[in-house]
Formats: sequence, C-alpha cells, structure tokens
Amino acid sequence: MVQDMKRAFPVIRIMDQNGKMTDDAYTDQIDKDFARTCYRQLVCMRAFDRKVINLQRQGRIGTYPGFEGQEAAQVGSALALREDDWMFPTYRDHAASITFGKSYNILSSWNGRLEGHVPPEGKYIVPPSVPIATQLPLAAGAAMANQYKESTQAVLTYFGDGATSEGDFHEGLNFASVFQAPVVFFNQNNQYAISVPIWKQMHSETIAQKSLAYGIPGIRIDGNDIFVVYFETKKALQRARSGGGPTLIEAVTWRYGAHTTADDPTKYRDQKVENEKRRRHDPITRLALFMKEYGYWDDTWAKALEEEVKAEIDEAVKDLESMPPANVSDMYDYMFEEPTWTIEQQKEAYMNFLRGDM
Amino acid sequence: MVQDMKRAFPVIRIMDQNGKMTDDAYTDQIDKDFARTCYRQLVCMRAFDRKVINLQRQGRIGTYPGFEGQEAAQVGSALALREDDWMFPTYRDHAASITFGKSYNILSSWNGRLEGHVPPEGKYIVPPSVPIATQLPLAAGAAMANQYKESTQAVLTYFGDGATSEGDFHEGLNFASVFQAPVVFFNQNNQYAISVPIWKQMHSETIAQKSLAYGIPGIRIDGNDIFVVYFETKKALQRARSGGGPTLIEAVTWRYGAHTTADDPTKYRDQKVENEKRRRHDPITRLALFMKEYGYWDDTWAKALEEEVKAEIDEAVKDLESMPPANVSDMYDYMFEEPTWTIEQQKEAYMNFLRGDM
Amino acid sequence: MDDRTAKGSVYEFSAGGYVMVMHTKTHQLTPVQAITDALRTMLEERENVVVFGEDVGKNGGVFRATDGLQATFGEKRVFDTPLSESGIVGTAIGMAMNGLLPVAEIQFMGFIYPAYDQIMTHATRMRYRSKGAFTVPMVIRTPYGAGVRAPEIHSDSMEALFTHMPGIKVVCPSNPYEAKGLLIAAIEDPDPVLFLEPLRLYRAFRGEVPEGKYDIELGKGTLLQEGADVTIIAWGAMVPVVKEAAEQAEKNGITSDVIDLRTLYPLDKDIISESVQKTGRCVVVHEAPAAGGLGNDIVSLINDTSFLYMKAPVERVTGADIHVPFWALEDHNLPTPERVMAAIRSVIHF
Amino acid sequence: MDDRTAKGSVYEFSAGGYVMVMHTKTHQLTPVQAITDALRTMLEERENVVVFGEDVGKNGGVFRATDGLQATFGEKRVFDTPLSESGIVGTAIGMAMNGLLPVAEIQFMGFIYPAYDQIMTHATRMRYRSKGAFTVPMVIRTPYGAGVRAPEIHSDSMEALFTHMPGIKVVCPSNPYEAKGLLIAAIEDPDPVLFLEPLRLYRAFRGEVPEGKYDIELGKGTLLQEGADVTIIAWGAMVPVVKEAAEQAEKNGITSDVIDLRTLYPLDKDIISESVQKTGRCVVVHEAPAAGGLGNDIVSLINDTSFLYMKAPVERVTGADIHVPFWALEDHNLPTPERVMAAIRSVIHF
Ligand SMILES: Cc1ncc(C[n+]2csc(CCOP(=O)(O)OP(=O)(O)O)c2C)c(N)n1
Ligand SMILES: Cc1ncc(C[n+]2csc(CCOP(=O)(O)OP(=O)(O)O)c2C)c(N)n1
Ligand SMILES: [Mg+2]
Ligand SMILES: [Mg+2]
Repeated sequence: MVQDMKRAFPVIRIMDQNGKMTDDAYTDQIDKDFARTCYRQLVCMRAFDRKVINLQRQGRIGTYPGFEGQEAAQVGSALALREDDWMFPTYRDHAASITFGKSYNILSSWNGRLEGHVPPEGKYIVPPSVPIATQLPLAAGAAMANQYKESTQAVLTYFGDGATSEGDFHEGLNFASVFQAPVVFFNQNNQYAISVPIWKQMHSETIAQKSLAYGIPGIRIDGNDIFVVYFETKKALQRARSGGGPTLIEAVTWRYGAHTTADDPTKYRDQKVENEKRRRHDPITRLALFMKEYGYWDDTWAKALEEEVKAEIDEAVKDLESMPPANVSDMYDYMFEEPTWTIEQQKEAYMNFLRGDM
Repeated sequence: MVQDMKRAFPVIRIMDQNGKMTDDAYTDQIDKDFARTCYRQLVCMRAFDRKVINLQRQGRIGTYPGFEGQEAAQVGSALALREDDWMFPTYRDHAASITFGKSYNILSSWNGRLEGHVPPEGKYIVPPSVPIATQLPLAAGAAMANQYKESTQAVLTYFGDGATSEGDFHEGLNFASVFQAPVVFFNQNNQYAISVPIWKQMHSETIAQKSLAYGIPGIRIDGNDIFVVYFETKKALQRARSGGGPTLIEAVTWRYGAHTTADDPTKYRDQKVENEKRRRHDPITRLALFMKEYGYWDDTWAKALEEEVKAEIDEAVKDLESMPPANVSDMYDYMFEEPTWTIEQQKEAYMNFLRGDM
Repeated sequence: MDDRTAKGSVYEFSAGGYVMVMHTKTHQLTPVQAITDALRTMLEERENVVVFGEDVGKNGGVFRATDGLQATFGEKRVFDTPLSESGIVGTAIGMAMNGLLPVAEIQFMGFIYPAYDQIMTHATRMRYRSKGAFTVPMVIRTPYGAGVRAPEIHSDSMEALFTHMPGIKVVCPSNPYEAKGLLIAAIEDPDPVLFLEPLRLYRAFRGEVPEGKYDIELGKGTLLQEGADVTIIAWGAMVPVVKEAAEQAEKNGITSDVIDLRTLYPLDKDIISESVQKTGRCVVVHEAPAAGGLGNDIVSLINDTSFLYMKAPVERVTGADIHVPFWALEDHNLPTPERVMAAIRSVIHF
Repeated sequence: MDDRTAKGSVYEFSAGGYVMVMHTKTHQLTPVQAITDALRTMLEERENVVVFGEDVGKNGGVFRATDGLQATFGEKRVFDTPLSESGIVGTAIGMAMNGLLPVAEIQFMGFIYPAYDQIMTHATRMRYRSKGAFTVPMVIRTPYGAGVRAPEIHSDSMEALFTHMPGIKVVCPSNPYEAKGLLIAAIEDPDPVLFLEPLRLYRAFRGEVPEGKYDIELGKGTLLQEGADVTIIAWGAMVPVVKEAAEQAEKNGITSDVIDLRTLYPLDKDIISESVQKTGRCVVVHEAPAAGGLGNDIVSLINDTSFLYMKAPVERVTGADIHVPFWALEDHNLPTPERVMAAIRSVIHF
C-alpha cells in the first residue's frame, strides 16, 4: 500500500509541456476569451512580482516573498472561485488574491502598511496568513458558517508543502472532513519550505495521499498547467457547494526565485534547476504554446497586452508611493471595537509625547 | 481509493472469538508458559482495575480512568517490549505500565501522590500523559535519541482514538517518519473519546489508514486478541530496532465502563452494548477458550491464580493506604535541580506559616 | 446596560452586594446552572449563537454546563467537536468572521495551550490586521482552578497568559447572578472574550438568577463590602476565600474593602485606586504563580495611581512559582483565609 | 563559574562593563556570530549536544546563527526539521529525557506559540511529575523583538509568557561576550532554558569574544554603569536604548544605575533592590505590552523589597497593550531614548 502512492496519485495534467491538450473533453470548454483571460492574468502577475522584487532591491519596499513560477497554480484556482466565495491566502499568494479581486494595494503591506490588508467592499479575501498553516482551521470554520447559513458560498485556502507538517494542517482537515464543510484545501507544493526540501519535510511520496487520512477526495495536479488547476478547483468547489465536503488538491509547482528577498537560495540548492524549470515547465510559456496551437494567439495582442500590463503596474507603484504616511492612531484603534481605557490612555500619552507635550 | 479503506486495513486477528487460532504459523510460537503468562497478567489487571474502581466508590481513592475491556491490547503490547525499551503511556494504560514493570504504586497518583509516577530504577516508563497526544512527539524524540546513540532500544507510545485529532498526533508521526525513528505508535481505538464516538471524531473509516499520510506501515488489529497484539507489536518493534522506522498500530477495542469514575456513560451511549461486548468479545474469555482448546487450561491453576492475584492486589492496596502523608516540600523541590531564590523564599515562607511562625 | 436592572427586575445595593427588590421570575441556581441558563438565553435570543466543544453535545459537558442544550436547540447549534483545541478555536474564529457568534468550550484551562497560537495570532489580531474588515466576536469558555482533587493539568489558573495578550478581554465571575450576566455580555461583545469559570465553585452554592436576558458590563469590578483599613482584591474562586478572611479580620477589628474584579482585562482602575487611596493598604489574592501573575499588574496599577497613598507595600497571596501540585498537596499551594489573614496582618502592622 | 574568568582570560570591572586584561585569543564578533561560536564550542565540548530546527542545517539558519555548523559536525548533530514547532519542542523534550542536550531553534518568537503546550505541559513539568526520574536539559533559542521592519508576527517579544510559566529559566543577552557565555551556561543547565536573542542587535555591532568555553551564571544581572539618581532596568535590545537615554540624562546632570537583567526568570533580586534602595527611583523598559509585561514583576519586586526607599513611583516605558504594529508604525510602539528620558524626568521631578 505504502509504495503505491505515486501511482495512486499521479500528477494529472490536461495540457502537456508543449501546450497540447491531452484530454479533449476539456478543450471544448476553453474558448479564446477564457484563454486570453488566463494569459493576461499570468503575464500581469509575473510582471507585478518582478516589479516588486525590483522595488525591493532599490529599497523602495520591504522584504517580499515572490511567487514567480507559481502563477498558474494561483491564477487558475482563483479564477475557479465564484465572486462571493471566501479566500484564505498566505503571504505568497498575491497572484491569487489579486486575481480574485484584491487591489494592488496589497503591496503596501510589504511596506508595513495595514491598508494593504483591506479587501474591497463585499469581497471575502482574508488578509494573508503569516503563521504557517494557521489559516486552515479558520477556513474550515468559515465553511462551517456557510453550512450553518445554508449558503452555497465555498471557501478556498492556500498553503505550502511545508505547511503540511503543522498540527493545524491536520486539525483543519480533520474538522472539515468531520463536518463535511464546503472548503477546498489548495496546496502549492513548490517543493521547498525556505531551504528545506520536501523529502526532509515528509516521508510520504505525495501530499495528495494525506487526504486518505481524512477520508476525503485528494488529487495531485500539475500546478503549472493552468487548465487542470482551473477545472479541478472548479470541480472541488462544486462538490463543496453541493454538500460533498472538502477536497485536498496538491498542485505541484516550483518557485524560481528566493523564498523572500531576504533569502539566498544558492545556500541550499543549485539554482541551475531554475533554468531547467523555466525551459521545460514554465506555466506562461506553456499557455502561450497552447494558444498558438489552438489559434488563440496574436502577436499584436500580446505586444499590446505587455504595454497595458506595464502601465497598470506602474500606476500601482505610483499609488503605493503616493500613499500618505501611516496613521499612528491606527495601531491603537483596531484592537477592540471600543478601546479599553488602557489603550486609550497609552494612545493619549503617546500622542502627547509626539506633540512634544511631555 | 477513499472507499476501500476498510478493505485495505481489515481488522486482523489470529485467534477467533472462540479461542481458535486462525493462523497456525503463530500457534507453534505459543507455548503453555506464554499462554499462562498472558492469562495471569490479564486476570491480574482486571482484578486491579475493578479493585480501584471499588476503592473510588468508597472514597478511598480519587477520580480514576478504568480500562476494563482493553486488557489484551495493553498487556499484549507491553509483553512485546524488550526490558530496556521505552514506554510513553497515557492515564488509561496502567495495565501496560504494570505489565512492563511499573509497581502497583502507580495507583497512588490517583490519590494525588507524586510517588505514583516514579518508575523502578532502570526502567524507562514515563509518567502517564494527561494532555492528549502530547506524548507522541516526546516518544519520537526519545526514539531519535536512541538512533543518535546507536542503541537498539525501541520506544512504544499509547494513545486513544480521540488523540488522533490533535495536532501533536500528526507532528509526532510526521517527525518519526521523516527521521525513521524507532518508535511504535500503538493506538487503542476504544471507539469513544469520553462521550464522542469515533465517527464524530474523524471521517476516515479506520485509524490505521492514517499511516498512509506518513508513508509508514500501518495495521489494524483486533485489540481483544492478545496474540495478534503481541505478535504485531513485536514485529513493529523489531522493524523499529533494525532501522525500518515507525509503525502505526490500530488495536480495535472497547472500554466496558465509564471514561473515568466521574463519567456517566449512560448519558451518551446505551450501556447494553457492554453486555454484548462482554459476551462476544471479551479478551480474557477468549484467551481462556484458547487455553482450553489447546490443552493449557487447568481449573486448579486458574482457581489458585485467582487467590494469588487477590492477595497481590490486597497487598498493593495496603501499601497504598499505609503511605506516609505527602511531603509538602516535594511541590517545591522538583521544579529545578537547584531551586531558584523565588521558590526557596516561597517555600520557606510557607513552611514558617505551617509551623505557625507567621 | 447598568448591571442593576434586568428585564423588569430592580436591584439595589446593600452590604452584601446587589439584591433584587422587584422580581421577575428568578431561580435558585448554582454557578454552573447559571452558565447553562446564559447559554440557553442567548441561543434563544440570537439565532447565530452556536455552542460547541469536546463533549458539550449529547453529554452536556463534563461539568454539565451545556446540559440539555443539544436536546433543545439541535445538533446544528450545539455540537460535539473532535478532540482538537486548535481546531476548536480556529474554526470558531472562522465562524465568527463569517457571521456567527461562536461560544466554544475548552474542557479545562490546562488544555487551552494547544489553542494558544490561534488566539494569539488570529483571534486577537484579525480586527487589527484587516483594519476592521473582519472581526472575531467569539467567546471561549473554560473552567479553571484547583481545589477539587482533579488529576494533573486539570487545575491550571493561567489567566495572566491572556491578560498579557493584546486584543482579548478576560472575564471571571464568582457567583451565579454575575456568571449569567457576564457571559451574556461576553457573547454580545464584538471582540474575543475569554470566559473563565471557577470550577471549584460550580456547585458550591446557589444564588438568585433572574430569567431572561440581562448583562453586566465588562471591565467593571464590584465592591463586595466596604471597610476602612485594607483593600482586598480577588476574583473567581478566591472570592469566597477573601470574604472569609475579611470576616476574620473584622473580628479582629480590621474592616476591609473587598473587591471582586470580575474582569481581569481590562482591569477596573477606578475601583482599585479609589479603594486603596482610602485604605492605603492592599492585599491581592490569586491562585496562579506569583511570577508573572496578575497580582503584579495590580501592584503596578497601584504604583501608577496611588503611590503617595500607600501606607504599606501591597501584599500578594498567590500560588508559588510552581505548577499546581498533585492534589495531595494542592491545598498547600492555594491561598486560604488564614494565609490572607496573615497578609492582612502584615500590611496593617507594617 | 565567575563570569570574569574564561579559560585563561582575566576580566576586570571597569565603567563600561568587564574588560579583558589578559588574553587568550579573542575575536571581534557580532552577537549572532557569538551565538554560533557558543554552539560550535558546545558541539565540540559535549558529544551529546544536538542543534536543530527549521532551516538550521544546510541554510545555516535564516539569520545564519548556525552557519557552517552542519558542514563541521554533520547532519547527525545539526539538522533541519519539518515545519512543526510542537514537533521540534516535543522531540527535543524526548531527546533531553533520553540523554541528549538538545538546542532547538524556533525561527522567530512569534512562532513559538504552537509549541507552548509542549513547554507548559511537558518540558517544565517532567522533573516534578516524575519526582526527578526524568529531566529535560533543553535549550530553546529564538530571536525576538521588533525594529527591523520585519513582516507580521516576526517581531513579538512575549517573554512574560515564559517568566510566568513555572519550571523554565528565561535568558536574554545584549552583547556578544555575554551571548556566548550565557548560551553555554544555558546548554549546561540541567533544566529547560528559553534563550531569547534580540534580533535587532544580531549584526548591530561587534564585541570581543574569547575562544573556547566560558560561562556566565544564569540568574544574575549586571550593572552597566553606576549613578546616584535613578535606576534604569532593561535587557536585550532595549539595553542600547537605555544606555543612550542614560547618556542624555547625564548631560542633564542626572546619573543613573543602568542594569542589564540578562536573566528574566529568576530575576536578580539583589541587583535591583540594592540599586533602587540607593537611588529611590526607577525606570523599567521593555518592548512587550504593558499589561502582563515583566515590568509589573519588577514593580512588584521593588514593592516587596524597597517600599520605604522609593521617592517616586516606578515608571514603565513599554509597548502599548497592542500587538506589534505593522512595521510602518513599529517605531512608534518601541521604547526610544527619548521616551525613556521622559520617564527619567518624570521620576526625578515627581
Ligand atoms: C508557524 C510558523 N513557523 C515558521 C515560520 C517561518 N516561515 C515562513 S515561510 C516558511 C516556509 C513555508 O514553506 P511552505 O509551507 O512550503 O510555503 P512556501 O513558502 O514554500 O510558499 C517558514 C518556515 C512561519 N511563518 N510560521
Ligand atoms: C489536550 C486535552 N484536551 C482534552 C482533554 C480532556 N480529556 C481527557 S480524556 C479525553 C478523551 C480521550 O479520548 P481517547 O483519546 O479516545 O482516549 P480514551 O480516553 O478513550 O482512552 C479528553 C477529551 C485532555 N486530557 N487533553
Ligand atoms: Mg513550499
Ligand atoms: Mg478512546
């Protein structure tokens, strides 16, 4: 039994490395518009990520965890959500959050700005979790509330390969399974937790097989195939909405760069792998090949898109850099709906101090 | 895949409900001496458990968690240990601890006495864990230390079905699997965690299947068949000693009585099940039937044994009840090897107060 | 809402605390029954209240605090969870963010530690880290304290781990009337509240509890008796202990202000400072270890507000810097009226 | 061992602290390098020392605190673990019970909460609950504190959660020499020690660190400078802050005793009480929230030992009762020399 897991949970893809569809049942469901939406979002997210890393190098933004290489996993799954679903992302899931409707101001959180965490009105995009795996029980709970309200809203939560080692991964999945809560556990297995490779993280051959511990459906997919990501996430969300309980999706992917801008990956892995991954597995290249193959490509369009995206992102950076200074009182004002006397007194004392009254 | 688990992990037994061996490969390995050792220990442990519950009813001891019905799981697994192995039991595993060499004074811990937790010199019997599942990472760590020392000592830890829901279950098994630590995770699935039945505890059909999440061997056995318990635990220990890593054993069993003497099981289950379980699945009855079947039984011996056991336990109770009063300074003296000034000062102040100096 | 008026009832202050002078229907309840009554009331009043935890459903809780609730309100609203404290609190947070009013039970305070991370990194930060977009109106109820000969880890009293944690209120009642009113207020509070129930008092006595909904404002202590010579401060299970000590003191001609804090964060600054500024002497009593215990915060508060009024150093009567001893010795680590009396003497004779 | 002598070195007390007057070989190290040096020394000296945690192996730790150790001592002694804090601490306890001397790293103090239960219910209770049969000579190292513009939860300073916990010592160095000596002492201590490393100082400056093994006694603070008017107490990353404040004060004619506590549990009662009995005034500085912060324990200690000597209430300069703010505002919640100076003024002019 133990030995069969890679066979029991093969990496499923519906689009191969050359952009050819391997399952035509899906080909029909992808039209030009959808392909272009996907492509636009991928390109846009990559441009965003690169821009931020550049800003960081120039000292214009703080430590930042890039996601280049993981765009298809994030964008594909986020596109599968219904407008009113809930998302519980991590620090690395800005492509997902933005695709789902978060504004670019999410960036400002990496400049230590609270404002970056506020979702647009009516969107259930929870601020990214930093403490690993802790968002999983929350996601299960939010899903249980949807059940309680007899709402068909589903919940999707992201987490990494490293996160599977935490107790909260286990408790979150167990709760969701026991209550058959409408939640999709979307794992981005980028095969590293900072410097620790997955084979030091777990002895199991796959992450998908961990679903067996909870008696829930699990699937292992190619996280760089945006279509398999989209369709499998959609299926899982549909199952969730219709009372079929939670699903564990393992999307196998790779981060090209450092864990964060503070990390030096050459300390723990040969970055030549990056070139290999880019050459053979890049999610954007693959989608471009698909579009060419299926006649959805257009050079002029692609060129124009690049310009458009650049402008959009430059605008976002301008917004970032023209933010008014942070409001000191914010740090006191959101601890409780009504501040306690202690916080009130501390705030007043500090405000007086700032004004030089003390 | 999800549906197959009861078939993938069938409840294995080698002795059926009528005491007949179903696998003769084992029959040869069981001689009269071994059968009698098993029987004696089962009978003794049951008598012990009943005695303590009586003491509790008479107010002669505090709250106590009985194990009647689970004797074979505990005794069989404890007999499989090597003298110098480590055991990490729970509050319910006194049959295991005593079988492994703990003295009856373990009882005194239920009278709030520290002395009950001290193992005999040279025995690695850790005090029973009360906080659920917390002993699993400890057991993994102790096993890692054995690896480090290149010792062939193995570690065995007990835990219940409820314990599988805790994060520490997951973190303990994951660590053990990653480091291939020599530890056996012995689950007594008595199908209830206080009032919560296993089907509200988990959505998986078995506990054994949770081994798949860690890529380690898992097995589901009849916990009331002392022989399958003994041989499977032995195998798992052997694998551990010889570098084969951890094993998860699910021993399916049933507690006849209340969770503890403070619990009223009629609140949450029909105690008529108890009669049915006693009639069809009792571990002691089954072993007696086996002994009769294979010619190891002798009425006079059994009668004498009963007397012997009674005397032994009466003696234990006498010891309990003739303990000198608890030593007040104990509560201060074991926080650190050398007490801090704070504790020293607090101790002195209290001792003075007790003497009426203050 | 003022804590003297409950739906149709009128309370009046008397030496022994508030007494009802005009009744709606009331019942003589134990503290644990008052908890159940509060839960029942809120399950009735607010359709988004859910009550859950280990063994709270069919079994009605190991202390029977949720007895009968599942039968009345169904499994949807009152349910058992897996044995998983981080899961219980984590899902409660998710529910609270998504429109419910979860009341989660942790079976004993000694088992709250696996959930500490969830409370520290999510429950208490969510409002801030989302700039108010998401909030966590959640209550965690848990029995705490020693003195009932319970097994290991069943007697912890680590309230200071939560009074130090930003973003959560900590409440601890000492009698049935207040247990109900405070728990209702906690459930209605828009932020996380840790509700500590003195398990030693669960069935220790009965008190008058009005039917229906009423609340007692969080953050306010109460003066149980007035005196001139010393201020005695306690909460929860230590309240009967200090009351007895105050009686003994009175026989020795020492009269005391006795304060039941009721809320441990935020502290009721006014009640403490007004009293010690009158008496100039103070004894603080708690079960938890001295180091890091809430007693230190009270000493600090007095230092900050009433330095010049103090005629003697504040005395703390607390547990030692040790874990709750195995029960054969637990009474030796618990404050007793005699130890409190000794402290009173020492502040008087300083 | 006296902290002035290290293998062949002799130290002498001078105004700025201890200085070496006779050398063995020394190096100019940053605090984080001194930590590495301590680990290296102990890996050499004691064959049962093991060093592990997330990213401590090949990567040498996210702050490079274990840089090069795996290369020298091999994967058996210095290794990466899964991302699992309860697992890290839980296995460390098991190892410690079974003959090893584990030094476990928690990547940031904000990630220690998932391990809180293991520390609370096992690490700190094992000696007691086995009546000494099993012991836990374990060190948990973790960087703490704000001020480096780190992301959320990377800047927590919750030492008081551990000073309140019975059965564990809490140590916090402020400079390279002491970081090494204290860490060695912690590793040799027969009981659990939480070793807090001020991450803001990791690379802030260099200091002389002797080669080889030496230790600094746990439980003892150190007087960094002597004065007459006020006692200033701090530890870890706040030490440079209070030193600067003391300098400013001196320019205003106010001289200070500056105490670096170094060990947070148990507190060095003598150094504190001797100093405040001399100065009659005290300012305590820490990053953690005021409520429940260690500052309260120090106020209590002064209340207990030095009531009649105090000329003014103790002032605490601390974080507010809020979580560490997102970094755009973190400096506003951190004690600064100016805020400390204001507190000094207020105790002087009381
Ligand atoms: C509880 C906790 N422990 C440690 C960390 C420090 N840390 C931040 S990211 C990370 C690795 C996470 O790996 P993975 O889950 O695979 O996600 P990835 O970063 O690869 O997306 C670690 C250890 C943390 N944030 N939270
Ligand atoms: C962390 C923790 N939470 C809750 C409890 C209270 N409690 C004691 S035993 C128990 C049920 C345990 O069930 P299981 O693991 O199946 O073991 P069993 O008692 O059936 O042997 C519970 C909830 C505890 N001891 N520890
Ligand atoms: Mg990863
Ligand atoms: Mg059970």
